[in-house]
Amino acid sequence: MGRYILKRLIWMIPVVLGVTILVFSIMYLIPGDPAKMMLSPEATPEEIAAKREELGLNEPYLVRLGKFLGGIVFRFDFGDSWVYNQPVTKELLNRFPRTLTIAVICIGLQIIIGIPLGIIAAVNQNGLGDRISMFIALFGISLPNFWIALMLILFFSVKLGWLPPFGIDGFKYYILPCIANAFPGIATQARQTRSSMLEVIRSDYITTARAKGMSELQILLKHALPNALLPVITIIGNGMGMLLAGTVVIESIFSIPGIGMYLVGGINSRDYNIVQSSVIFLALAFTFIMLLVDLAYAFIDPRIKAQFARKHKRGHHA
Amino acid sequence: AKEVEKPVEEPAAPAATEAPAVTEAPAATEVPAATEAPVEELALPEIVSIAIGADPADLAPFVGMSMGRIAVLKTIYEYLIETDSMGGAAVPMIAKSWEKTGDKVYKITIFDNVYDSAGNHITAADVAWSYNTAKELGNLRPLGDIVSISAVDDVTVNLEVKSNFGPGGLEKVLSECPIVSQKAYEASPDGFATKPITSGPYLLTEYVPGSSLTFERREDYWQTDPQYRTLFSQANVKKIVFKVITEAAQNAIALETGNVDIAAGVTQDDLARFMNNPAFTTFNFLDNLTQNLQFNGSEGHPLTNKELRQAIAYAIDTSAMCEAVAPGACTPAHTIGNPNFGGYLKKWESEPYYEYDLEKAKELFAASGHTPGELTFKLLAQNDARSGLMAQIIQAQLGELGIAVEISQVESAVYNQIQYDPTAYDLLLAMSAGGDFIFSPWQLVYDQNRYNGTTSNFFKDDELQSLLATVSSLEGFNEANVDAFQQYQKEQLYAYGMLSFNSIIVADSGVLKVVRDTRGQVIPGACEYAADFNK
Amino acid sequence: MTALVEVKNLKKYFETPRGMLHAVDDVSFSIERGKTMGIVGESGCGKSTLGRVIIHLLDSTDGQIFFEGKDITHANPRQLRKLRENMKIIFQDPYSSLNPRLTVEETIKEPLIISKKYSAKAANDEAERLMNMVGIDQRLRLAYPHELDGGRRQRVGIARALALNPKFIVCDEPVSALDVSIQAQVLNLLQDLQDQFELTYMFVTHDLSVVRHISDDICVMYLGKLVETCESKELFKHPLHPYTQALISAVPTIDIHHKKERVILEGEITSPINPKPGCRFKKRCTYHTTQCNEPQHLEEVLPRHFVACCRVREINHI
Amino acid sequence: MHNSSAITAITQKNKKQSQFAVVLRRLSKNPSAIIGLIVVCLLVIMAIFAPLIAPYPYDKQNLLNTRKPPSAEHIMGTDELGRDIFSRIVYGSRYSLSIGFLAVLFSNIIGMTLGALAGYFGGLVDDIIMRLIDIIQSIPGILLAIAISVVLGPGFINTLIALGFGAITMACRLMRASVLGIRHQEFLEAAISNNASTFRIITKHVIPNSFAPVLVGATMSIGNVIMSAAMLSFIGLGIQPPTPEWGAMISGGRALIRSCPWMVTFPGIFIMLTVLAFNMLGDGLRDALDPKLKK
Amino acid sequence: MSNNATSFLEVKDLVVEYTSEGSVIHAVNGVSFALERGKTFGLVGETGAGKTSIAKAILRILPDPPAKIRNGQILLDGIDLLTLEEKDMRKIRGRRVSMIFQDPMTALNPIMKVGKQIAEVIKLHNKISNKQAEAEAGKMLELVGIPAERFNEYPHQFSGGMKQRVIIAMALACNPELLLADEPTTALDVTIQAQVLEMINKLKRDLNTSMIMISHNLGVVAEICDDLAVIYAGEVVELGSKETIFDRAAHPYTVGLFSAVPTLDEEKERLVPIIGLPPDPSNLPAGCHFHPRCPWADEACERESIPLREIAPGHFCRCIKVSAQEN
Ligand SMILES: Nc1ncnc2c1ncn2[C@@H]1O[C@H](COP(=O)(O)OP(=O)(O)OP(=O)(O)O)[C@@H](O)[C@H]1O
Ligand SMILES: Nc1ncnc2c1ncn2[C@@H]1O[C@H](COP(=O)(O)OP(=O)(O)OP(=O)(O)O)[C@@H](O)[C@H]1O
Ligand SMILES: [Mg+2]
Ligand SMILES: [Mg+2]
Repeated sequence: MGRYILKRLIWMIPVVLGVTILVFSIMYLIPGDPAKMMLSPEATPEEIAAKREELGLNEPYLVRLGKFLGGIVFRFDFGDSWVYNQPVTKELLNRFPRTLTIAVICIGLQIIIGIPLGIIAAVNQNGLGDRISMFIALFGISLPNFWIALMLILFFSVKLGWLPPFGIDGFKYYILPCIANAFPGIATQARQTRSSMLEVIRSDYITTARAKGMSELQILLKHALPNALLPVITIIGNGMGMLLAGTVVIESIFSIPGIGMYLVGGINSRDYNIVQSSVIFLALAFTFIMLLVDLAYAFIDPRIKAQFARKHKRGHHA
Repeated sequence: AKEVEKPVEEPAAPAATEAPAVTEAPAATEVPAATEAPVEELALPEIVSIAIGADPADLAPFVGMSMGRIAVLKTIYEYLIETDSMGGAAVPMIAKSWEKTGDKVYKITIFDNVYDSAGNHITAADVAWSYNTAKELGNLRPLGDIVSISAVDDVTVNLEVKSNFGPGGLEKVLSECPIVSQKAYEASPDGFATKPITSGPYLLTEYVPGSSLTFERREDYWQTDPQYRTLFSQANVKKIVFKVITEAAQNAIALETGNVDIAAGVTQDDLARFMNNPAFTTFNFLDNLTQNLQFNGSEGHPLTNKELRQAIAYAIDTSAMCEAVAPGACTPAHTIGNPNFGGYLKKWESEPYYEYDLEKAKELFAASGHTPGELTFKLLAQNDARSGLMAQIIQAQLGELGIAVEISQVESAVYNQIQYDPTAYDLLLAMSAGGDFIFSPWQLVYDQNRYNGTTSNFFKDDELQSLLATVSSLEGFNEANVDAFQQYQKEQLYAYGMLSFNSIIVADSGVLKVVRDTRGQVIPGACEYAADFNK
Repeated sequence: MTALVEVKNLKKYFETPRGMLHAVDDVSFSIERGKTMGIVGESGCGKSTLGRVIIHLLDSTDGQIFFEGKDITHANPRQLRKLRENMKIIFQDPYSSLNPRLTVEETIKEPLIISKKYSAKAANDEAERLMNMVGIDQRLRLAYPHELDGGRRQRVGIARALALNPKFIVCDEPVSALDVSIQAQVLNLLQDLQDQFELTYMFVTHDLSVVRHISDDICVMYLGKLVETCESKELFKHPLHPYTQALISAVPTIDIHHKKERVILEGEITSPINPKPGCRFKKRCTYHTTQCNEPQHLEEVLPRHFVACCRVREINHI
Repeated sequence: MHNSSAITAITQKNKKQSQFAVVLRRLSKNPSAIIGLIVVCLLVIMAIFAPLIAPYPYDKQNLLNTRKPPSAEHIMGTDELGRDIFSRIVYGSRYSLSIGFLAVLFSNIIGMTLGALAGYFGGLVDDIIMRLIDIIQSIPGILLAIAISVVLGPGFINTLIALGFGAITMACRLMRASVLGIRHQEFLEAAISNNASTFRIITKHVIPNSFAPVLVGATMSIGNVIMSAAMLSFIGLGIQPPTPEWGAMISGGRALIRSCPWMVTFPGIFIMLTVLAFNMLGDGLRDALDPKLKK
Repeated sequence: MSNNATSFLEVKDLVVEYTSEGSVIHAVNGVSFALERGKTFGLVGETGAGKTSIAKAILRILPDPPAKIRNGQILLDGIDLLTLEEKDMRKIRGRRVSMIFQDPMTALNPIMKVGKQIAEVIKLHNKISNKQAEAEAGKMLELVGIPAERFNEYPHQFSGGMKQRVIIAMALACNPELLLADEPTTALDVTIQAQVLEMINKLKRDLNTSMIMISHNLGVVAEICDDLAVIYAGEVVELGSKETIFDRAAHPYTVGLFSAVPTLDEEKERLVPIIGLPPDPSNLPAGCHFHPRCPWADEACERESIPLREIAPGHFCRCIKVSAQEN
């Protein structure tokens, strides 16, 4: 198992490197001059040129890429933000926990709401429970998240005054953004759970369990659910990407200084280091979560675990 | 519902031409309504929260301007002087007085009791150092005009500049650079980026990047002389919290939920509700932004034809546009620049300025030698909602003339880049701001010295340039010259001023008066609060 | 008369995470024109792999394959094209062996079209002839596989294999998935076709009754190895290898009056991955001694009766 | 062979029709899929006949009649420029649907090809393609969209590409999984043994049989893309005005969500309807195409 | 059918239908048979004949929907299982009646330890601790010839034959009175099949369990059963003791079956297949369901449904062409 994890971690290198080069090239190609963005509109061409020189923007593509990669690899230094005039890494570490918190809470919501919805639907296939749960689920993916966010704010903050409408200053502040952001995830989760549950319910070992004399509830909890969870876990991993992307919008609506806002701000001001490093950070987080998902998968499914173990053994032979 | 119509900043008459050669600290600028020092500490309101539209990001003193920094800098830093209204006279801050001592040479005397919050004595040496550092970093544009600046003694600084200043030029230089203690700055691990130490009346106690800034009133503020306590040295509230709100619709919500007390970014549509709500007061200010339409004047371009430009201007209904894009917070412009700029002439408003007249537009269009359907123009605009609306109105109205318009809305980084590319647009929807005097937005568009010998929109007109040189010089800045320039630019119409906007600030009704700096940003310490505010 | 198909020391190893899987290991035999060679053995012993290697669906690892006396082991693509017109395969699973998106006619016509030997019209006529030959109604020309029952599907598979008049057909358990009543129909069809066109079959199955019924000669495989081969009648009369004996005795018989002696195999099945040299059956063999750890070779124990067992003579008192 | 009357009668029928008919028959038994299908059809009809349905031109401004709530003349009210929202929505269906449809088409063609190659060839090809997909997936979709629309500039086609790009990964993964599922089916071997070329095998045997899940995924992606278009407009990118794309309408009006709720609500409802309909259809298709239900 | 009043299990007029895409599939059409204690009853028939449906109906584990038991009685020691409360039925499942499933590959929960799966049923029906249940389960594993050390392994670590043994162990764990074995060896290789059959036989003898053995393999039935019924299209077409049917098969379908299979014992130059195909269960032919494939059929066979007749003592046949004297 350890070897497998190691191998997966090593596989992350080409992916993250690819992401780095890709995002670097995107920023290189994007029109918009960071020097101009930094200086006031009255700046003269000479001043702009001087700034470009200072920022190292006049060097050729490969030299810049090389320096950037070198910085990351040798010093774990993503460079300084031009707007914030500070090491990007520091700010990222500041902001990342907020984004991550939102993402994690969203995933939590997704699990504790989406999965039961899916189960209800599957158990009452084609019944009322199914219809209602699936309608809720479909609803969730049919509304833009910013719209949901604004509606939630109007209702819970303005009308009822229960929750703060923006900012980040304690647990209460996470509730609305997380709900707004979790909606599509909940929906996807519910649907996925339903279909994988339906598949499992039809399988032979469920009949076996029934033939043992177990009650439907026991069967559901002990046999059906654990098996149905497998494909559901994959969704959680994939949904992470969507969640992280969704936070860009959510953070801006709720004025949450997370990585999404940082990234969008970075794009707007052409602060290359911010953009590059945020994306790399997100990519790292994403690949890492995917790894965790795979491990969780293995944890639940002995068949997969066995595969890992085998690979492990083979490693010893070799 | 209280509504305070407040074109406060009276346009300074171009009489200001007797520009301050020597400016003793004006005994009484009309400003400080709160000249009497706060009698009792306890009477002050505890806390006021203000919404700002963007994160200042970097609080360091010598960094370039950004949306977020504008909003808070005046609360953080102190400068040599401040201009407390557009085109108005400068008031002393750290500098007690300033005078011209020779050709291109000035002498500035500062107060001898300036201390920052860490107790550092700020001397002339710190002033010179601040200026030199900022100049070297190159982020603060006007400092480029300085040849040298040096301390003479503890309280005197010598300033030498490249050329003699026009109206407001010196003030611009003196009010541009935050003055900080060299010692404190050098001791700071991050160059004041997150924990600035300044001499201002408020002390930054907490900064959550991207979210909020908290300031607390200093008990030991150095400027104890009420006479010198300018707008910017006021401290009418114990604690100020700036909250970053990026989504416009959230401003109203923040006010209604009591999360902020003052917000400037409330959308037009939320405004109506606040006007009808006794719990809030709305303050209506003239802004310093003018929306104008610039024509591409590069050689051989159809828009080098004056009739065509005029035809376009006549075809655009600016009053209707006002109603559509910002009802109640906008007026049709009569030049490029707002009525609150120094030197603006009231009479222009009664002169014709291409008021909507489709017939005339069609005549001129025909005279320009073009036929309907023949022209397709690309209209470049930024990608904010308001620009989008204006662009669409222009598109529709030019459609009436038979000119097809393709709208290209791009994000600001791209806009800033391609704005100076003659192939990027035919029509440019531009926003001009500029300094305190009416000629500064003009300079931004027309000054051919800035843009490789053409106006920013590629026209070449020596007469225009000489008129501009005259009006922006110290000697030439008078009513007659200002008017002459206006008439000339109006006739040539290289750029068409369309709308000037008001900015509307909504505040809790406990905020009695909102005070803003010349860039239109609220100065919370100087605002006036009801006795029971926030109690 | 020379053999139509001959294999010599044929090997096929698969690389798996756990090591080399010896699916077919050193197998030699030959099939004469117009005859049927039955291949029996339990699941996973390499029967299908053997068939696939012979018709070049899989590359062999080692050894030689002759067709009509020519060594075709390393046929180049041009030869392969020709070869594949002469060697066909009929699959076990009538469900997965037909492309569900192609009609009966399209499936049967595919080899004709690919060969470019038929005009569109001629291909239609030929398809009609093939359908008649295998007994599929013309009205089913445009039917899709899912509309057919297993027997008919298998007939479509047979018709496809008969296109272009092949000489040799590998029948990979063509009747295992069919019901007894249908099974007999298909077996009869295969026999009729053989008589009519002098086809040569390699008939892979694990059903001993079927193989006895249809084959002229039989190979018994165990874990990739050929353990016994001889004429069909001979094999059932005198099974010599202990495995063959167990196999034959294990078949439940419908003769309720004569209980026969059962050889129940015990012991675990050797893994086909990196197997040790020596007899692969020894762990389950009641007769095994240390001799069995030596590699076993096919020997002609009785005339034209080959067995790979070092103790075969002792056991059978020959 | 003997014709038993017990055998399901299979009558002569037109080629290709039957499978389609089977799917359609299954669909028709699924009320929510039918509703989805009907709504999609209605939307398409609305898009095609927009000029006949819309009471006003979509860009007809009336600056004297802005921000009017729904009334008899303007059943969904007017926007900031006095344009009829209903007409804009009707015309907008053209852009929103075609953005959704074309972006998904674009992404699915690329994604399917990549997925089919990866699944069919496996090994190094698979590794390279999948790492590429990993890379694309690791970059937040919105950044990709922003980057692409900034690099290419705004505009219909570019927005389309920007939105489609993110959907490639899903199509690719679905296709690959699906191909892996049939990779070892015997009919592929049969094709090889019939001398079919790799190209023929992939186009004639692999893709048609692994297409179903991708198709289902695609119907759902259409909804996602329309939603992402809205998100892109939220950031100020995307389609240029005065094109009445729904996403742009909803995000343009969001500042007026309280004073002029109709400006946001109606396009919102239409986006919701569309996404809902495509998802319902997709769900139904998934069931109808489910091979397990096949006899 | 037996008139024996002392029958342990009696299935009477069982009718099971499935609804699929609007059409009704007549899977089981009035099946009746009886089984004595300690005996093994065989159900033989082709795919889709309705064998599994009968077994699942007895345990009442048919998937509903689509399956519905339309009619009939299933008397276990005189108690009609079909009228029991679900709660009471649960006490019978796994305890008094248990089932071995057709496909060992899928009948075990892939992510649960095999030992646990056996212990589960023991725990369910006995008031004992987990520990005891697990010890019991270990014993059961040993009983079916799997070392108890493998308790903690997962199904994927077992071969097909071993999985089938686990299922058997599970079915026998609570000493059921009735074992429903649904093609327990079909998925297995012959050598393994022999092992499993041997074991079932032995266990049955030792525990004196009654059993219903479902198979389409006549050989398997011959090995194990005492009595058997041949099922065609959801109906019993022939019923009797093993000897009766193997020696004196009467029904044309049964006769056809025997001549269609190749055997190891006799040389057949050519098989005699039953012509045609099994009927579509949603659209059964009128009259005798077998008539379209029957070599003896005439109009009379198409007209009305044919009753099951006793053509010889204990030998029942559903064919009008078969006269009692013939046998
Ligand atoms: N492509 C492959 N990769 C790895 N191993 C394979 C592959 N194909 C077959 N094998 C292995 O080779 C061995 C022989 O397989 P093969 O399919 O030839 O057996 P078989 O005798 O046909 O079995 P069955 O009766 O189940 O069809 C098995 O252990 C199988 O797992
Ligand atoms: N879940 C179901 N839905 C619809 N029809 C079904 C279902 N299960 C079984 N059937 C139908 O009921 C009939 C009887 O099925 P059953 O499984 O009882 O047959 P069987 O004799 O056990 O066949 P096999 O030998 O294949 O196991 C068949 O026609 C089958 O198609
Ligand atoms: Mg095989
Ligand atoms: Mg069955």
